[in-house]
Amino acid sequence: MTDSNGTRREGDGGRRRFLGGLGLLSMAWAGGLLYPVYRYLAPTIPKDPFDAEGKAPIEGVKAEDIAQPGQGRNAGFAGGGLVVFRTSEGELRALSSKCTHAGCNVEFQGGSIHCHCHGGVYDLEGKNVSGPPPKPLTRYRVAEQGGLLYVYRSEKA
Amino acid sequence: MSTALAMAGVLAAATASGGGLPIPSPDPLGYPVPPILLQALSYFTLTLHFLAMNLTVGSVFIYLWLRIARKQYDDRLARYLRDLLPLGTSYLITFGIPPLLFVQVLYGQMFYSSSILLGFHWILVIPLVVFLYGVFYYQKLVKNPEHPGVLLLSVLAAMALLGVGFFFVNNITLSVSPEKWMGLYAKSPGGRNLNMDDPTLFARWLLILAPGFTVAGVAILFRGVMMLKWGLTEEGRHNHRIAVSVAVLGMVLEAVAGVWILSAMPDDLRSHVTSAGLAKLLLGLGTAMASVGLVLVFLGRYKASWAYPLMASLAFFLALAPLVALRDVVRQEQLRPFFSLAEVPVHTQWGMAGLFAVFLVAGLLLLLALHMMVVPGLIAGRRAELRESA
Amino acid sequence: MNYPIWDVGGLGAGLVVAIIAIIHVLISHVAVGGGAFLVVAEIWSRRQPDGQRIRDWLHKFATFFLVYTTVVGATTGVGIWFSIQLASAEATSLLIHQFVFAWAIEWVFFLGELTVLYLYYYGFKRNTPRMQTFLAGAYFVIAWGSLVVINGILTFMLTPGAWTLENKDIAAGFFNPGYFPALLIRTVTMFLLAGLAGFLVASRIRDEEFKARIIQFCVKWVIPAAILVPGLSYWYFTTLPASTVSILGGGTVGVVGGTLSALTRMAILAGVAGTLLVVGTLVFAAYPKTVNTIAAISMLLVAQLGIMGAEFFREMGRKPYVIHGVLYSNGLWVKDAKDPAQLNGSYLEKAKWRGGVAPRTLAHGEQVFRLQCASCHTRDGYRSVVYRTRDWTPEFGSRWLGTMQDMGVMPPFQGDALDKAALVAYVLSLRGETVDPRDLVRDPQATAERNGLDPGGRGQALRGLEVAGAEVAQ
Amino acid sequence: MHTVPEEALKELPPADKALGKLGRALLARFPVWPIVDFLRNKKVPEHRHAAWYMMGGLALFFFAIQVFTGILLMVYYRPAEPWQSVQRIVMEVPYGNLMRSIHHWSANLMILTLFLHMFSAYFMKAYRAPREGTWLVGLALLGLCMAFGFSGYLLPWDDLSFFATNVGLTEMEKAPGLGPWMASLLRGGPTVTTDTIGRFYVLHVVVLPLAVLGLIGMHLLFVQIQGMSEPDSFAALPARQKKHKKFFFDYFASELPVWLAAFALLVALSAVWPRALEAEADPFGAAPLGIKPEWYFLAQYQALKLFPGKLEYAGMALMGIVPLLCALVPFFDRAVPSDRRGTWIERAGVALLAGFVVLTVWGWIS
Repeated sequence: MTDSNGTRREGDGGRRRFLGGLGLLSMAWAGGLLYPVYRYLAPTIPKDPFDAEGKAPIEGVKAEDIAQPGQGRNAGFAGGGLVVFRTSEGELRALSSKCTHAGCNVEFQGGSIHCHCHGGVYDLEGKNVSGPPPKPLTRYRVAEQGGLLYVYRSEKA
Repeated sequence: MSTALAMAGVLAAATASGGGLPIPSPDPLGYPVPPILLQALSYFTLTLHFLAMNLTVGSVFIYLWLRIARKQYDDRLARYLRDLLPLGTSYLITFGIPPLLFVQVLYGQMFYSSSILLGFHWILVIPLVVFLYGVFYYQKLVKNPEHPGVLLLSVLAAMALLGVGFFFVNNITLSVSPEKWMGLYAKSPGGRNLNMDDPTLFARWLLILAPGFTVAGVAILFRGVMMLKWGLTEEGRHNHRIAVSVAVLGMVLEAVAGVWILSAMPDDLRSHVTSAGLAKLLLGLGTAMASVGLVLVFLGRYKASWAYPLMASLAFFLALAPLVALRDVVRQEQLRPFFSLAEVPVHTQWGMAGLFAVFLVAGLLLLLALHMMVVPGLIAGRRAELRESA
Repeated sequence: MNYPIWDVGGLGAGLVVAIIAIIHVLISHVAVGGGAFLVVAEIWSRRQPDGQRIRDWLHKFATFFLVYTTVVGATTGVGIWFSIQLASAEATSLLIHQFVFAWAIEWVFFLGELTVLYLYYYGFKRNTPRMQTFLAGAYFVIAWGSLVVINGILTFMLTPGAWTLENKDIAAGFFNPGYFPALLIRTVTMFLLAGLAGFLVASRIRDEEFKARIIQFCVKWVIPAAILVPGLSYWYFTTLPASTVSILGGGTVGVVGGTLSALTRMAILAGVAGTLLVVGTLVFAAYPKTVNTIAAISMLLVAQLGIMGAEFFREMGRKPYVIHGVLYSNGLWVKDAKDPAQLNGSYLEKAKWRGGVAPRTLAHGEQVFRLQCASCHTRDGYRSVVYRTRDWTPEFGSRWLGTMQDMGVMPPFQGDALDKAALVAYVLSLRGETVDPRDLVRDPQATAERNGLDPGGRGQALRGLEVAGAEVAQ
Repeated sequence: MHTVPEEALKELPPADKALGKLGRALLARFPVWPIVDFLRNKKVPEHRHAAWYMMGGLALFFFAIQVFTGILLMVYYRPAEPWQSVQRIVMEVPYGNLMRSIHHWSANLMILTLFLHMFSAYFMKAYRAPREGTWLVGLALLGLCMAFGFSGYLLPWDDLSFFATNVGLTEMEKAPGLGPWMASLLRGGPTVTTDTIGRFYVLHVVVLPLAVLGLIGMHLLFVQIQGMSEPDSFAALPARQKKHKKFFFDYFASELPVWLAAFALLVALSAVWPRALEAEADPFGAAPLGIKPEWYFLAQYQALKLFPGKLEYAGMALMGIVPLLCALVPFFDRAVPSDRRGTWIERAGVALLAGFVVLTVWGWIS
């Protein structure tokens, strides 16, 4: 490049353009190479936990654990955490245990549901009644079959 | 251990069971045209293959002899032969393809079986040909072809050429001896076999190689004529002397091989060759034309006329062609107990055959036209070069 | 079962074919593409002010080209033919009998190609410029013509299309579904390789300015082709039979597949080779003076790896056939395999090349191995049987042989229970296990109970029995 | 702020362009112009054997690939469940098999190029003063890379790797003196167990990488300081006949295609022959057939087999002496011109190379 020859400098312009093309191409190439790397690192989409009827088993709690009204447990299924409890009327309910404010797991405390992180409180319908939570907890339909508990895909109770 | 066991078992049975020879059945597709056509094509191209092969074999030996003897003009004749070698090799390969194609159509089941039994040596043909072909170009392009190392390579290439011929003779003789197959397969399923116990093997090897000197002699005759026409009388006469000697040498060796092969043949086969009308005719025709060719070479010496070498070439072509056909007649006789061409059904592909004929004629015409346009200029150029150096 | 199987130790006949073919494919493509290169270079050289210099270089290129294409290219072409008749006589015979005149026409092209090349080369300094350009053009057209012909036979093996053994429809077999995409791929590849060969010859030029000009000329031959080949390969892929696609798309091809299907592997290799060629050629374009022989050979190596990969996977897709849907790789006709009586009868009795092996011996097993397996598998080398059966128990082996065709990559086993047993005993003996073929044909459950062993136990039930070398008294 | 040197300003793009501005700003903050200038003037001698200079760069290229794919494999590899996690990489993770195969093949190619690099340096006598340090560091790097191979081989915890490691450690144990102690330290117990994996894992992903990176830094630094070694015949040429190539970018541009070819080779090998995962190691099961160390240990393995019984100590001693002699070569070879043929040093090198190749092939086929 330091040569003073005129024709050579002309060639240098061409060379720059070529280098530019080369740079672009190398980037495209690197992108192509990185695709397998991206796929390797990208999390695989988890399998749909619900079966053909749209229900999934709840892990961490059995029907006998919450046989009495007022009993409740933190549990979960493959799709996320739940708080499962029996109301004082004896109705079985399941709510998402993920607080809508900051994502902490909530706790069933007999008459209401509390989040310890920032003091959010929900009622047993899942409605946010006090504290910072902006939205109610998602409610799931829940069923008991042979001593085991199942949660349904349908989010309406 | 297991292999040894297997061999023992196979060998014992192969020698014991005489009846069921492992001869594959002919291809279910049958012949694409009546076999006589395939045979004719095969004879024609095989004759050309033999001529190119003979030219190469003869040239390489005469080249080596000239290089080592080194007399006046020999250097330039040696260069002429050296330049012929790559060309000869490429045409010997090229004209080798169609006969090999047609023999596979006609006698595939025999030919493939023997090829597999000789597999190792058969595939060895390829690296050998690459080697000798490469050496022929190398010694042409290298700066100092007289360097002992280069000469050694040339000698090795000549040996390789003989080796290739030897493997071909092995394969052809084995393909008509199915009774040996199972034993050889048991001995070496990888194909490290040779058909060494065939009584005619070496005679046939000599028979196909010996005309090499004669064909190369005709090529030298051509050069002599050129020299005479260009006024290099001394060199032309010198070339012609060599041409006559090697041509005679080739024919003498050929005669020896012919007698040898007849005496080595099994009796029934010999009586077939010497008594059956067709075989006798072919043998007589071949011998007669070869004699005519030799006479033409002799008469053409010291004469500045293209007619003699051209007519001699034609005569040797006509001498070789009947012998090639005779070779096939003998093969059919040998195969008679196992197989005959008439058994195979013919599913004709006339369209394809016609297409081939069209392409062949058009191709040959094109090549002829191109030759007529290019070659005279080349010869004139060569003449100018020689004039300068002389 | 018609022909003996060429039993090549640890290499296998298939690999012998592959080694010769790999060399041939590269050089034969250079041979055709080089023709077009000669034409364009002829015309180009006459338009340049220093045409004579370019022509001197072109003469060197032509020498290199002539020697390599004839000595190695043409000879290995014949070599492929020699090797396929050893590796698969049955298939070669079928191809020859069906396409003999196509082959003969190809030979006419070949003869023309060779002769015209000689006229071009030997006349380099004497012929008129127009004559030289015409000869180069004629050479290219004729050489490409030989590809047009041989491509029909090559693609026929993988995609015979509407051709059947009964209709013998030569047009359908020749212009089969894979014909045109393959023809285009090969044609484009030729231009690419001609440019790469140009790099190699140019890298020897001493004068740097001149070298740079030649390199820039060759660059234009490589880049378009390198970009086109992957797309054309996809088109070719769409013409493949469904069973081939499922073999290539499945993960089980070869010993290990995992999540990496043959198709993905092929795509990655093709993509990488194509891209690297473009990148390398751009480097050459940017720094033409630095191109040395090693760099030029490196680019040829990249191309060669790409071609090798493509051919490797194409061959893989042909499993278990040598001619798709017609003939299995070990010489078994599909029509014969459809007849259960034929398929399941005693193999040893009907095999032509059985020799005289005694039934129920290891020799029996070895002969079955040789005639049915050895065309693809070696004992303990390339595609090793010992490795593939490393987890076999005798019972599993016999069972597996009965169902192996369901995998899609293996032909059905020919023979009865006795043949299976002999083969399993032989295969297990290769890794030093002694199994008596007699015991395999008996009920394994009964044998196991008698010996007080677990019938599913790994390799236990048959331990301690002597190998029968001689015929077993019954 | 620092001022940008005059000659740098001349070389930079004009100040009104973005790149020129950036360059000036950076040089003002980081006064590295002497280094840039030094690298700009880096030269590679051009002579018949110049192609061998590429080997070091090629090995570095493979090493970079090793680091990259190694990090990727660590994402899913778990030393507590070695075989299961590798199986997951092979069978479930997208392109996991490809990454693993590339890691495997690149390791092999790296060691191969290192051997070529070492032998080319040996035959070009590049180890001579003042480059003894570069030679010694290079030898250490080769040793560390072989240790990389050995430690990495165990990690998948399949049949082959388990028994190969077992054999290797048993051989090490037989070495007199430190042998038993080192073997048990590496093994973490009397037998190879998953505890051994913990040790090998840490070696493979922390200790060895740090050591290798440090040594590579030294090695490269030495090369930059001392320049490329020149054969004596080249050094003796009059200055006008000495041809050099500028490293940036003339030499680099001619080396790049070689790297591209190396990468293509790597991908082709990985695509055509992906690395197999054998059955999970069964410490109580019989060793599988054909247990052999990786090819770069085969020569040593085969050599040890030549010394049966009590002679084994002699074999061990030989294993120790050969590397030692290699390390000492710069200190006793100094007399003749470096590219004279037929010196005993060269013959010894040829003998070593031939011995290595013969033993490796012998080990391979036996």
